[in-house]
Amino acid sequence: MTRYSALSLLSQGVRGHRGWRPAWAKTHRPKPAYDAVIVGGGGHGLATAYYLAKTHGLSRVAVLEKGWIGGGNTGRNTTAVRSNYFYPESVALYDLALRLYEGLSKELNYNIMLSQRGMLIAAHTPAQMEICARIANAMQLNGVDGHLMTAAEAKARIPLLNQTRDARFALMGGVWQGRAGVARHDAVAWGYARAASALGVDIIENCTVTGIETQAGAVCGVQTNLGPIRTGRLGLAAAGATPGLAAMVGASLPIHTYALQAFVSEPVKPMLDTVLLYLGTGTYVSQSDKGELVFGGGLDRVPTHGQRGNLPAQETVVSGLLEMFPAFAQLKLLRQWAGVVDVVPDSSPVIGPLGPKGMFVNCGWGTGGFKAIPAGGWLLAHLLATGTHHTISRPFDIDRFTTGRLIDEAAGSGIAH
Amino acid sequence: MQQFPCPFCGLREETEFHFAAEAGKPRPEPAAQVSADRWAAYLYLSAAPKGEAHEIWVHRSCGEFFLMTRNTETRAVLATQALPGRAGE
Amino acid sequence: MDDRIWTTQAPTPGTTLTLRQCTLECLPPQGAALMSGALDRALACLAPGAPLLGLLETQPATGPFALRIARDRALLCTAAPLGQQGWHDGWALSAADDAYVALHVSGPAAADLQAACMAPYQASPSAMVKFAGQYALLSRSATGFIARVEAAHSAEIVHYLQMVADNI
Amino acid sequence: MSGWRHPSMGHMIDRTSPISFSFDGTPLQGFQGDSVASALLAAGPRVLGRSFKYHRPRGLWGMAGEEPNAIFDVQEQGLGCPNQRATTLPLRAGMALRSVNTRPSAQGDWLGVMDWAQRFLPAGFYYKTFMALGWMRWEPMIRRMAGLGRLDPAHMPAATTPALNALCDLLVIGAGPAGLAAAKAAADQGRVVWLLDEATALGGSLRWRGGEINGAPWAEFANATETAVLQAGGRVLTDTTLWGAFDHGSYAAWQRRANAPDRHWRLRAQQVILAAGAIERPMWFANNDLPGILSAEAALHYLVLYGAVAGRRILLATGNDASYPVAAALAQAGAQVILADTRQQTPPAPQGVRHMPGATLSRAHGSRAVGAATVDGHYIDADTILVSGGYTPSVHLHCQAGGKLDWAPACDALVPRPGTAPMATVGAANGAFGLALALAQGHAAAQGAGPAPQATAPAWGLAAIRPNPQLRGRQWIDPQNDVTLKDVKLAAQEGYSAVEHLKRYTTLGMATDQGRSANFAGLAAMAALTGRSIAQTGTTTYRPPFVPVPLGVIGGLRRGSAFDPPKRLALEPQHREMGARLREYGGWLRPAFYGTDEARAVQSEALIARKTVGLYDASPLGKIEVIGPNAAALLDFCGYVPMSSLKPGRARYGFMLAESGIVHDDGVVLRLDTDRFVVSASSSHVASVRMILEEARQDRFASKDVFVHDITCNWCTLTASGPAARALLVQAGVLAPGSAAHALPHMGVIESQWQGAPLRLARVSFTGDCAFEISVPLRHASALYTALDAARTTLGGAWIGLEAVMILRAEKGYILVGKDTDGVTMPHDLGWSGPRSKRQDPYFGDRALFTAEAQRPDRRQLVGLVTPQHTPLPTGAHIVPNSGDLHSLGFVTSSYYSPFLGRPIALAMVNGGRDLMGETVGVFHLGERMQAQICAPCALDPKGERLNG
Repeated sequence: MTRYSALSLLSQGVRGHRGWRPAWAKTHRPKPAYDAVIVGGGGHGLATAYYLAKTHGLSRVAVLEKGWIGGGNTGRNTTAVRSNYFYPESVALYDLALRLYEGLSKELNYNIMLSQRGMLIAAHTPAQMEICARIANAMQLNGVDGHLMTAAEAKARIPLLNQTRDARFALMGGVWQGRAGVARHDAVAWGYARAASALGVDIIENCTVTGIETQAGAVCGVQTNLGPIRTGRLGLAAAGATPGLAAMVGASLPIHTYALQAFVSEPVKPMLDTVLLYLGTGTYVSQSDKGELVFGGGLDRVPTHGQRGNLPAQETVVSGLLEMFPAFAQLKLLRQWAGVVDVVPDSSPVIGPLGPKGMFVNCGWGTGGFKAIPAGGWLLAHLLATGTHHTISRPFDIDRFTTGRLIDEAAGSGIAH
Repeated sequence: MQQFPCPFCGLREETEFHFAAEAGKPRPEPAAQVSADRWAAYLYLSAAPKGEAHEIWVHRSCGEFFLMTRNTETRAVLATQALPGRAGE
Repeated sequence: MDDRIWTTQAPTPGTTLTLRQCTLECLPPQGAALMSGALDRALACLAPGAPLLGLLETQPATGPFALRIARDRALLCTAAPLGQQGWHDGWALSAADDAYVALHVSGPAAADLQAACMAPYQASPSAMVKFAGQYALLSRSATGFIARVEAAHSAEIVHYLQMVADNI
Repeated sequence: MSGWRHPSMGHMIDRTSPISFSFDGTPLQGFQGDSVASALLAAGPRVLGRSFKYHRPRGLWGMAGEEPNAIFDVQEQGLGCPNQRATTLPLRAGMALRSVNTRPSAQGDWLGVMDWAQRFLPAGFYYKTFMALGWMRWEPMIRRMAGLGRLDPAHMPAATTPALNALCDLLVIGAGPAGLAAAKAAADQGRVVWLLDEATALGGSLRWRGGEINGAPWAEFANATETAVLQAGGRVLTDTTLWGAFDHGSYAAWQRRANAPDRHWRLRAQQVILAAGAIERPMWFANNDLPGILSAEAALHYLVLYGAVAGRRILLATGNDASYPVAAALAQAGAQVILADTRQQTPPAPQGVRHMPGATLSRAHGSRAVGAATVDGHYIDADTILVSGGYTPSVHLHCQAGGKLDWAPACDALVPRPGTAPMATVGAANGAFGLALALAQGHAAAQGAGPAPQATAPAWGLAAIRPNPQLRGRQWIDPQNDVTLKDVKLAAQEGYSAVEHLKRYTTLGMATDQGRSANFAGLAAMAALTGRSIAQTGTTTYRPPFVPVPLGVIGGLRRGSAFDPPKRLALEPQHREMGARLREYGGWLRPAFYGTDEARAVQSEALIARKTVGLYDASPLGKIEVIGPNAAALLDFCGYVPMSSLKPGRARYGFMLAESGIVHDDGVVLRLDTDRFVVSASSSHVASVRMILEEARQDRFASKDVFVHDITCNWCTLTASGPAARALLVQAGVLAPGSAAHALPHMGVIESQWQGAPLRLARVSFTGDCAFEISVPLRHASALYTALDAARTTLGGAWIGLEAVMILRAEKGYILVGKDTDGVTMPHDLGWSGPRSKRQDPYFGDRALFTAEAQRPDRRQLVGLVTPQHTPLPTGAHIVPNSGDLHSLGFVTSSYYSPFLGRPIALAMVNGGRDLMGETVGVFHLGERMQAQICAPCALDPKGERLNG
């Protein structure tokens, strides 16, 4: 693997860039057997493979991706990373992810462009401010940087916010996390793929799993369009496709799938330096390094597996954005897309064993999977390697739906993920 | 903008509807005899099929709950049907 | 804290607003009741001969009529409040005389205002639709359309209709 | 400066109305009717902007939405608007155009030095560097360099775009020859046709290419079509872009109107015909990005419509017949034209044109603009190069609607596969190049009667033209985003060969022209590099919007109070008159307090309510009637506290749970009669409570025997609370002393009359004092207000806002669902465990109250807090151990200063709180730890003596 650096870029520049190798090796035919097989070549699956190889020393690992890597929700989100959560279990999970993100560019030798520009959850009523105080305190108690921001502080930081007296929602302040921010989503997938590939992981694109083989209640392999693969350890990290995979072994998940749209405006010079979520409108927005506004809001309310958005949600999100920033009405919508998100009743992920022995899932991230990629991969790798939960993933086991110990952030904080 | 056929009102736009549940899940009773697993399956587990799905929806305009069969991928509506005993009213 | 200014006001019953290319009349309150169950029997008892109207059907110029909401529910509109609330062996009645405000839009731009507030439905047994983002009962008059909107929404819906008329 | 204005051509412009404008500070002149692009072409400079990465000079390329380069920040009447595309912007007097991405101007951009470093800045270079000091160190510099135009912070465009819904029999997208033929065929049969076109006039390419239809000038056919469409009740919308195809046959269009606000159309149609035409491809040769290189089709467009001639010494490089009329027209207009065609077999050369068959353009020369070219090794002097690399059908909407594409070698393009989308594609959009073919396809798709309109123009011949990897020099694929053929090669070499990877890695096709100038070449190059066909390589997914659409158009009128509008009280004018400050509570706009000094007003109102009487507007309280023989059974199933045992004329407090056992709502149920109840849902839960009742009614009960009526909006409810409440009602004439109503006990309900109005009185209390809820139909609200207010004045009572009510209920330990409870709170956490332990019958949420989690003794439970301090504890503070390790044990949910008790009061949810009575705990807020003692939630009158007044 050619090391990426300013120096290598210079030397390759002189040589016409002929020396760059493929970022990850293309495996067109899977081997007959692997120590572990991961279904889903998104961020979570690739990170799982990387940590299996890197941390747990497994050398024969395959990632099976039915399309092209990073093409699902990893490449279809608004790239926010944050750990401004309420419950200690959530904070432990998402702050693990954020801490891993903080060192990821160097670890992978791939610039994921982590921009910790801070995020504000903005409140508009005394009741919302009280909830923000509850969250800020929870974050501080959990050892995460949370700050209760006043209206004046928020207005100084985001001067373009609607401050007219006929604004639908007056700004009262909110919760601020300075370490939150955005990262380049594709780079996360590619970076993990490149690093995993360098450690010998096989990344097999255009490979669809058509069946899961079991023997005596344990996983023994998968059937794919490229033939059978033997393995005793199977990790599912396939977001909205997970229920279909689970159904192959007769298992069910507490998942409904919805389309979540994201939007991009034409690029303009820098004018918004933070990530902002407005509780009143439900719209969130940041400005990319390229200058485009990247924004989104609520789900399209019809359960679906189709990666398409519809007008009602678009109109709501866009009108919400303009209500927050009237000056943005100068801009045009350039692109729009939708991802299929796997929504769980308590809006927390499902991580842990499912169905036959040796099979583990990492799914149910809903609208917030991108920010958790390093942790999701790290924890699934731990499960696959050791067969047991890490303490951070234990609360997210599917058994919580039986015990009733849900981790309902939206319910606990009044704020959705 | 999707359109769904309410069994009583006819075709209406998606904004008038609300997804209620996957169909075919009778409520387990009495509570004292329902195991935790059975309750969890009733309350939380779903098939979320890619393709044909049988669901209960409500048309909020008229308040009618009804059965709808759709393809969750193509979004084609395949059939709708009033709840048993409702259609004749 | 900064409280916002709320300038929109509910329309006064019986008044008419002149908008661009149309007029918006807030009809004076009369009688209305939610009626459920055996609608034919209820109508025969309360307002014999009154028609049961679906979406955007024309209201009679005089006399009672009912706007159908659901398979088994309708809003009976009468000249004056009825009484007779409660259970009547097969049907139920609740006074809703003031629950809805009737907004009558007429004039050349009425069709455009309608198009700006609701989907272009051709016909439906139920008169209840999403109108300007809220649920409302839609019927037709000789000169335009009538939207019965929940009283609490009337201020903002009138404001919305004004905005549409100004920009149509 | 090579463009010039022809003395007579250009029917769009009015030469008697010159218009002044400026570009990068230089004053220029155009005419009324010009587009910004045509005015600049005829009069202006060639370098109109700079590219994104290398700051290479950029000039005008196209004529519509495919334009990647001519983009400006436009100042008009003191307000700016960024990223306006010259090709689609009408010229207006006084416009000040500022090039984007340039310092200080397009002509003299000092960041042009970036081009010298280009070899070190290939595709995706940023993924390989900027890691050493952390990305944040470099990001501000990168961000400043990126971005196109500048937002004007002072410019806040008003919300003026209504969204209009419409339905028609046939929607025709595009009014070129194919679209016109389709519209006419359908309208002639009486079908309601909507004919849409992006341009300001009908005709599509006929407008500049001309032609005869049925032996007469094409305009006659266009006029006849318009007449037929209008006569059949259809509409013709020009300046209207259909930008999105969505599910179930719905479409969105953006209509631009002169001197009137834009419109947003949501359209549905029985049948849809796509006739969106085709877009000319660029050609790939060294320095193909230089200003002065234009699309040949665009050059003809500017010449015919605006009299704007692209140059004087023109090289036209092509591989298809469509360029021949272009060469002919330009030569006729007086330009010197050389026509280089890659084919040996070509149509005859037009008169006055130097013809070079079998000749390939390999390089353009010039520093900031074209000065010459190399064709087959010959140096050719030219101030302008027009190119035609073929045509790409505009299949976007077909693909947005789910349609698939097939490779059609005859037209060298991907064309719609019939039957894969709910629309028919005709004409050039279908790869049918040539007038006669377009007319025939349009006519057939609309099931036209009789023969199709006739034309003599034949189909075009064409040769495939591709980027040539062997050619020396840089060939631009995406001119705005600075993606060259080398970048595509690098992407392939590094494994980013899937089209989506190519797009994302190189940013190819992600510019504001949405890939119109770039995608085909990128695709073709990747196909060649990987040894696959174009069909195998595939395309990126087509999604709305078809062109960039102003956010204001999509956002519509839903701004200010029209965004998620709150409900309004009938007595709002009276409350305002009394100085109420209005705030939103549970979706309703309600008085928060009366006066200007919030802290003082709230305390004073709460105190008066305890000492004499407080009046508040409780109209938002839900009134859901449940009627019928099955009513009690329905309420028993849906509620936690059984209501079947309630006696008529009485009320009972209860909860409604979610099936997960969580408290969804609380409130009082009134039983008016054996088979008639009223559920007083809390204001924000009326709709959801009604749905829970409806679902159970329809799914579980004989739905003919119980009905649910939400008549919340019918009633005005005013609540009088306090020791003088009964006196107030007597004084107002609502209660007659000695009457049954006067003797109404706590939790009693009675229906009666007041001044001829139906009146409902309920003795229910949210304050712990003797309280009456007085309800009348809205039309009597004002009279009730007047009567009560007069009595209030006499008795020294006060109108109290919701903030004071919050204090009163918190003094009693009464909860507010959603504030004191959250998404894990069960009724036994609030001390209501009776039904859970006693009920055997099924009820909503029953089983969930017995999960392992629900049975844990250390669940968060409702408690009160006493603080030694004088100031209330902060709501949102967490309960922590009194000393030692900091971790959360719960949180403060409600906290106020009680003026009546003269001390702060608070409610909290605390882990195992009921077992901690009397214990001291820590209270953590924003880094500070205070102390408090856990106590019962009720701080006032625990025995409830005040309820009796």
